[in-house]
Amino acid sequence: MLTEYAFWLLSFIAVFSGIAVIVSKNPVYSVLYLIMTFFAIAGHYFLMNAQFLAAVHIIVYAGAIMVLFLYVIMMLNLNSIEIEKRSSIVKLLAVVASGLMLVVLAGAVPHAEVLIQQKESATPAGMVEDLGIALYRNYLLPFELASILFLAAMVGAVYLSKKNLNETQN
Amino acid sequence: MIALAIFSIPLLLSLLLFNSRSNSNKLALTGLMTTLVVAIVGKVLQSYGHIISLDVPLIDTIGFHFSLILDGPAFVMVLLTLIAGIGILYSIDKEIQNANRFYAWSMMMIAAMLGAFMAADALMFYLCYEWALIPIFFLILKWGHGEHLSKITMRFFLYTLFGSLFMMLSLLYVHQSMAHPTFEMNAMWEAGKALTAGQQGWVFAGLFIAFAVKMPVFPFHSWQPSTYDHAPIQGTMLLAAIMLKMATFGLVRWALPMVPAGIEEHGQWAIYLSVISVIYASLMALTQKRLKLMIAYSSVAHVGMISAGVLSNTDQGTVGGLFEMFSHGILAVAMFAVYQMIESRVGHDRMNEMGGIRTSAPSFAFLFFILVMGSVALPFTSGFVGEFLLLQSLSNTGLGLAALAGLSVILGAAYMLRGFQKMMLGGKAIAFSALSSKETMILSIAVIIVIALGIYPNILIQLIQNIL
Amino acid sequence: MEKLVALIPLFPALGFLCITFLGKNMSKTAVGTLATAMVGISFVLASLVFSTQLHEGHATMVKVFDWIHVGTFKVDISFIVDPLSSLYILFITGVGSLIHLYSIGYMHEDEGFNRFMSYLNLFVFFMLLLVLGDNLLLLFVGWEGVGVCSFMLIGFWYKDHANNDAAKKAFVINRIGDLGLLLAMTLIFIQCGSLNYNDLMISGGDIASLGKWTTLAAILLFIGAMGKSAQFPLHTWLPDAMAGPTPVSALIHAATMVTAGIYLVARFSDLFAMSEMASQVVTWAGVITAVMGASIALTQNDIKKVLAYSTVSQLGFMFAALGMGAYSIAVFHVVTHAFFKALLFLGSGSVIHAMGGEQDIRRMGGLKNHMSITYWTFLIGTIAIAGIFPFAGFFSKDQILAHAMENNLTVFVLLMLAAAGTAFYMFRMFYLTFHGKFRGTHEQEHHLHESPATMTTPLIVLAIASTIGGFIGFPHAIGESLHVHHWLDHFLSGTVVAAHSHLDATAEIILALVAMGVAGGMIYFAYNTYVSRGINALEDEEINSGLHKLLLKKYGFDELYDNIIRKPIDYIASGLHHWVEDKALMNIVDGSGSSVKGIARLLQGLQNGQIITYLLAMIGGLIALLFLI
Amino acid sequence: MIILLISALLGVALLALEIFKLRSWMMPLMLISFMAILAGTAIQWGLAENIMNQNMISMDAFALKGISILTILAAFWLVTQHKNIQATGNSSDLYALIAFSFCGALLMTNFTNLVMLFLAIEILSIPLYVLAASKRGDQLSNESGFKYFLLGSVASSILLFGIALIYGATASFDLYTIHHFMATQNTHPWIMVGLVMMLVGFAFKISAAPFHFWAPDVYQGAPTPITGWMATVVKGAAIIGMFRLFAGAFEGAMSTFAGIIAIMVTLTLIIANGMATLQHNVKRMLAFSGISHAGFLLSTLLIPGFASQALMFYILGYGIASLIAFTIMQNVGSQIGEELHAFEGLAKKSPFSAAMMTIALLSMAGIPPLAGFFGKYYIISGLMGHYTWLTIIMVLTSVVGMYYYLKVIFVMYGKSENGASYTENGKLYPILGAIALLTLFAFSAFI
Amino acid sequence: MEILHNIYIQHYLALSIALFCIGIFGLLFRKNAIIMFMCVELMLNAVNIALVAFSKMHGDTDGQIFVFFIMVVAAAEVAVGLAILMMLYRNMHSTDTDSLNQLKG
Repeated sequence: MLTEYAFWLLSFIAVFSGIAVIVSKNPVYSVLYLIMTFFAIAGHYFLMNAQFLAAVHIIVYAGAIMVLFLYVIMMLNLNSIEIEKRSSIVKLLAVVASGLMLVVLAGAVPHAEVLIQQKESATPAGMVEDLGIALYRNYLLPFELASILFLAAMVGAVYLSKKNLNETQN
Repeated sequence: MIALAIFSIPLLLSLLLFNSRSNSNKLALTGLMTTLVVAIVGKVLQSYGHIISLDVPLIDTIGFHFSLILDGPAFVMVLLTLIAGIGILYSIDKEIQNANRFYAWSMMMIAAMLGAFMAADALMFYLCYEWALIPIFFLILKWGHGEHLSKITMRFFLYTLFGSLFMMLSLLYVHQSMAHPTFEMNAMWEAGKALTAGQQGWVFAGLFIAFAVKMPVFPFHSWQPSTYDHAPIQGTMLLAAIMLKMATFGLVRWALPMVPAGIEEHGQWAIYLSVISVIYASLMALTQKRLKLMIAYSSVAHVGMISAGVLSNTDQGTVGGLFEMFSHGILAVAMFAVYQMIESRVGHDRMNEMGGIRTSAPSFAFLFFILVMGSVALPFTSGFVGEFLLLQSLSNTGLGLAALAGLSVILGAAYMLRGFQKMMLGGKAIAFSALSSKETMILSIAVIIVIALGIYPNILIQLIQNIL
Repeated sequence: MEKLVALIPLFPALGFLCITFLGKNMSKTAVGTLATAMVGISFVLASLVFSTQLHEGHATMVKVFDWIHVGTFKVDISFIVDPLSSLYILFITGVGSLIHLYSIGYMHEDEGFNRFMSYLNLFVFFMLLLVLGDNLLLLFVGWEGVGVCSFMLIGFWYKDHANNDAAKKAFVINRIGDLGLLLAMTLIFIQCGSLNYNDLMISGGDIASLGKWTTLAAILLFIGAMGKSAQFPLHTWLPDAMAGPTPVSALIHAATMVTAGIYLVARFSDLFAMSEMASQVVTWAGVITAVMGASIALTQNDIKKVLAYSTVSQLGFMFAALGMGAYSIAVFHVVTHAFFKALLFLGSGSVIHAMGGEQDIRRMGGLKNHMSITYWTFLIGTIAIAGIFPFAGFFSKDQILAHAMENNLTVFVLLMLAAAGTAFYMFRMFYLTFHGKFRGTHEQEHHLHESPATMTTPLIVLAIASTIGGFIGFPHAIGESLHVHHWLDHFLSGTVVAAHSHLDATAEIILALVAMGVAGGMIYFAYNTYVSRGINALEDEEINSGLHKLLLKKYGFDELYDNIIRKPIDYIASGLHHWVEDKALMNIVDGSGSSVKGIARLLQGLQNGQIITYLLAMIGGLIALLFLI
Repeated sequence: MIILLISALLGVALLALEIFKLRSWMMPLMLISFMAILAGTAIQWGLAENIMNQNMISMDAFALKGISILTILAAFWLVTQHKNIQATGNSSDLYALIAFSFCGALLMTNFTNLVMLFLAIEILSIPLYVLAASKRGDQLSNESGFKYFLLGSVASSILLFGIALIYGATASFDLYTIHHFMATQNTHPWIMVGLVMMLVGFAFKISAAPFHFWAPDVYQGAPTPITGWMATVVKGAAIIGMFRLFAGAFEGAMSTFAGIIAIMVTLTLIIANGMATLQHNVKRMLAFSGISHAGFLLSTLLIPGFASQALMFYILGYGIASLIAFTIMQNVGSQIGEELHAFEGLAKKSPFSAAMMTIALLSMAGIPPLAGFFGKYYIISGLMGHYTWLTIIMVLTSVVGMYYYLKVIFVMYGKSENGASYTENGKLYPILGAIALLTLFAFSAFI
Repeated sequence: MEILHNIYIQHYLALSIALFCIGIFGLLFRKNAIIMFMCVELMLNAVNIALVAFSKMHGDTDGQIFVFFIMVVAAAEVAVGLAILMMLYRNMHSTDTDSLNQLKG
């Protein structure tokens, strides 16, 4: 029962702060609301017995990504720059489009109720050792490739950020 | 192998010409004459049982063969291509810029057309049919004249491409209907005949649109007059004398044997269209004030007749069609050569502003008159044999249709003679220097061919009917 | 002997080639002699052939070479020798060589002499092909060939566009007829499977398999004949064709080419005999033409125009005869007509020659004193055409009238009228030309002279022929006692459908007397008007009477055709050119291009560079796809 | 495996070369690597199909074909663009990024697991976001990089959601498992929605309408060598991946999707060809032309039996022609300009460049006997009889396509002349010439 | 943390869909590039939730592994994206996406 309540509460927080991300005028607030959403999502992971994932989630998202966001916002001094000029027709279209999207996707939710925990696996999934085994055995190749990805992103980010030392302008 | 030689001599020569600097005229002419000799020798050898055709499987999965044959119809068209080609290249009367390229493109076009005529593989035919567009495109673009040249070239190119793509669809439709798809000629014929009449009708529609654009047949002809007008004169000759024959030849070689039932049951509209085209083009020719355009429209009228006669699907139609193709090819070269002679001397081709050329150049007038007579299908000229056979064939479809198409006999006489009268006759004698020996030669040979084939057409007819 | 027939057309052809290619280095005399000789040799050969036919009288085919062999379609260059063709070649070469001879004198001064002679030779060649061909297609070759020669000769003096227009008109109108002939050929081939006379009629009789198409085929053939023989309504070219030199008018537009239509119908008499309706059409076309031609001729003042309408009218007689089934009589009239009409034309040529090119009879008069040979020969021709016994015209015309009386009284009356008119206008012209005072200028008067011997010799020969030519076809009444009646009829019976008059001798004689009486009355009337009272024909602007004007304007056919055919065609053509060719088709072609661009411009609005638009499109696309599933 | 290893290490090695100041070794190293990959493919070809590494990748025939085609294109790109890349002064970074993206492209050909697919797409794309923006001082380049990045990550999200749904339905990321599942059960709503979302993700990558809007902007803004890379290798990799996924794993569900794909193909052909007629910027025109080719590529999914040969052939033919065009485009663009009139009189200034461009354009237009024709031929003949109406649309839009290709040819060979001088990159002669010949006669290669 | 009672897969799916749609809404609604990036993150997290829920449903770890990779990619994307944004800001002095419209037509 407790978990049930927790589910509803966390869901509410996630959705609420998700909307708040969008409607906040100040980007810094948006970032903070987004962090709140992430915490709520981490809670969900916890509920679903994915504790390790929840921890990683907090570390990566709240700890790294959002700090990066915040850092950029601060550096660019974006606190109060934005004045919304979206025409109302675009706003309307945004509402209509996302609303339709919601309706259509909701249609995909099966009517038959499927309990989330259908199978009880022998070893409880979500524990560190299970994940470790899967990651380093079955998913070793993607894991290695992820490093390539990171390397690429790193090179790219550095390239874009460094001063033009030897670039011939134009 | 001789078939391959016929195809490849002009092609290799074209590549050579792109890189040569001098004497391109002689080189090209010699090459074409060699090819002509090779073709004739080949045909003679063939009659003694030598195998001169070629069949090399190129892409097995789709049954594409590099396959050339030299049966009667193909040989006649090859003859036309080479003879007309020689005439066309010989008729060049002034310095051309970048002459070697001009000849190279012309030779490449001739090679492509030879390929189309000799092809015994539908894809090969299609490839050559399209490929021939590229050289003429450059010929018009680089050596043409006039203000809207690029617009006109564009219209020409796109229009003909538009048509021929439908041919590809039709050929593919037949091709995919086979259990073991191949483009080989006889297999395509059989596969086409195996379709239902309705399907054949659609296949024919696709083919006919392609051919109708190229020939051209009303209402697909609107690219033609302006293109003929602005192309360099040799380009116009290549177009009128040989290139449009690919379309009429296509009717004979591909449409008729492949989809006879489609034509019979669902293709009569094409005959009607062709007949309309005959009359329409004749009327248009009647309104023209310029010689070149008049010749252009008269060409449309003739081709409409070929199309109508051939589609009536009788022996006379097929043979007459091929005969008329040959005859019209020769006449077209000669008529445009006449245009060139007049234009280069008078400076324009507005018929109303000329007159009395006969007084200054009687022998020119004489030769021109015979050509005019050939063009209006006077008996004992080659034009008559072809048109009569076509008309004979067409009246199998309907005597009324034949009567309508026959109106071109009257209208043709009207506009041709009017043009002749305005330019050649009358009291006003404009200055007109006598023909050079080269010009006389071109016209005389054309006249001799026209009359010889009129008096003894059987030589060509037997060739056409020779199925080897 | 029949094998020689292949040579007959060859000689004129050789003549043509020689003069065309070698004539530059030859003197005029040499050219003239050569041309005449070539036709003369043909005449000799034709006489030989004819004489064999006199004995044997059946058809022989002489094949020269294969011509067009396509599937079942087989046509050869092959000649037929039978009474009809041998008769035709005889008078073609005969009259032809005389006219060649005449031309040497007549055209001597002309710079285009060589050209003229070569064309004449070419014409004879094609004319011989026309009558000798053993199939319709070869006939058609000659048919069109003579048309072209006619075109070249009418427009011989090409520097004057009036001549060229006349030539063009002749050619184009002829082509209308030719189309009929072409279609007839295709129809006959489709139905009967052959174009050879032999298969169709002589030995095969395949013509019968035309079935329900018989009438159509006959009428199509007749349309061909109409064009060539200037029958109503395709007659308008012939008077204009007088623009050519006079020997041309004599040879082509009187004696030979225009009678090709009669040859055609006579050749296909089997076919026409099968179709009552077609025969009616032929008859009535002939009658209308006869009457119309005669009536127009009454008012014409150009000496050659009068003769031209007279020709039209006489051709009408012949077709009327054909329509009534009197095929051999029509051919008879062709022959006699060839003689006297050639004579008249050549005579008029002699007159024109003397007058220095003047052709208006109102400017002539009293010429008989200056040129007696011309006068007398012309008189013989005039009497012959008027139908006075025993000159040639009498016999042939009389038999046509006899047939008409037997068959259809209306036709008879109309033909009688035409015959009366003929007598009047011929003598009107004759008197105005040769009698009375000279009405031309002084210079012309001084210039007057008799023509040279090359011109008068043919006149004399033709005058003799016109006098006795009629004897080959005595009617019953006269010939019975001599056992030579209807000789021609018998001669031709193997070829054309024979049709004897069943009038008895008395009736024939009465008819002949009546006809002669009418003619005589008319001659007197003309004499009275133009000689006794010395009245000259009215100048154009003096004419008040409506009918007279109408006749002078030839019933306005030229204007009518101009308005109902030429102008509408021009109008339609230029309309099509403007609206369809330049506007509609161009707009469709170019418009399809710009409509592609137009559609693209609409789409270009979406490609506005705004990320939001792209995002919306993406999400919208996703939603749409989800809906589609 | 060795193939992937080479490609993955190539980028690292390039970075190392920069450290040791051995820039001049980069291009040879890359070429050698490409050759090695080709050699590896050839060796692998001889072996039987083997699935490696816990069902993550499979070097089957399709994959090997894809790898070799992409490698050929990449090598060709390298030799034609080397000089331009060098001229930027940042060749090490750019080459490293190219190498990473090439690694991603290769992964797109042989994945057998959705995880691999996802990583491949990202490894392919993330360097590209940077590359598109790599002209750092240029606002257009910045804009193009940003647009590509933002829209690209949205597309990735959509793709991921699709993957999640499919995982939900099939309980696996393994393509073989998914294939078995779909063969029996393909109307599950999660699968339906998931497939549509994956389709959208891929449609974005190959720029099929209506998910193509980014392409012209990005192609135009990005430096021309990068545009060439995106238009050929990247697009080829994306469609190969898509084909592998949809024609392989999702085969069972394709019947439901055929209609949608046909509509997308139609829209793509019409929009791309129509828009291209309006362009004055040749680079942008080539971008639209690239979109229209994406329509053809996409339509291979409709061919019964999924003609992978047609696809491969088309990619190769289009890729080579397109690279030739972009090379000439780059030469002209950097010296005179990218607008249409910059090409005026090119035939006189440099007949070779003009001829190469003409051959490339005609091949793209599908004029026989160039390779582009055969590419179109295989597709159309495959569709004929099943999607006849689509072939007619293809034919009609090809005519429109011909129009704008011809426009360039007209300008090059026409009579007007802009005064600008032009020197051609002489070293390209043999390479371009040889490749153009390949384009001409390639048609027997891959059959 | 044990068994989730009365919570069905569609609950989590609904949550995931809701967050996904919120992300889309935000993308369309806002034009500040930073906020749009955040919305993309939101969408990625929506996917994560769905994956974890399915993983739980199926009782295997694949889904969770996938989430790891998504996180990796998200981090990489953010790094690159922000770098592009910084550069853009250096050149244009704005993060307003509407001003990015030089490339069009």
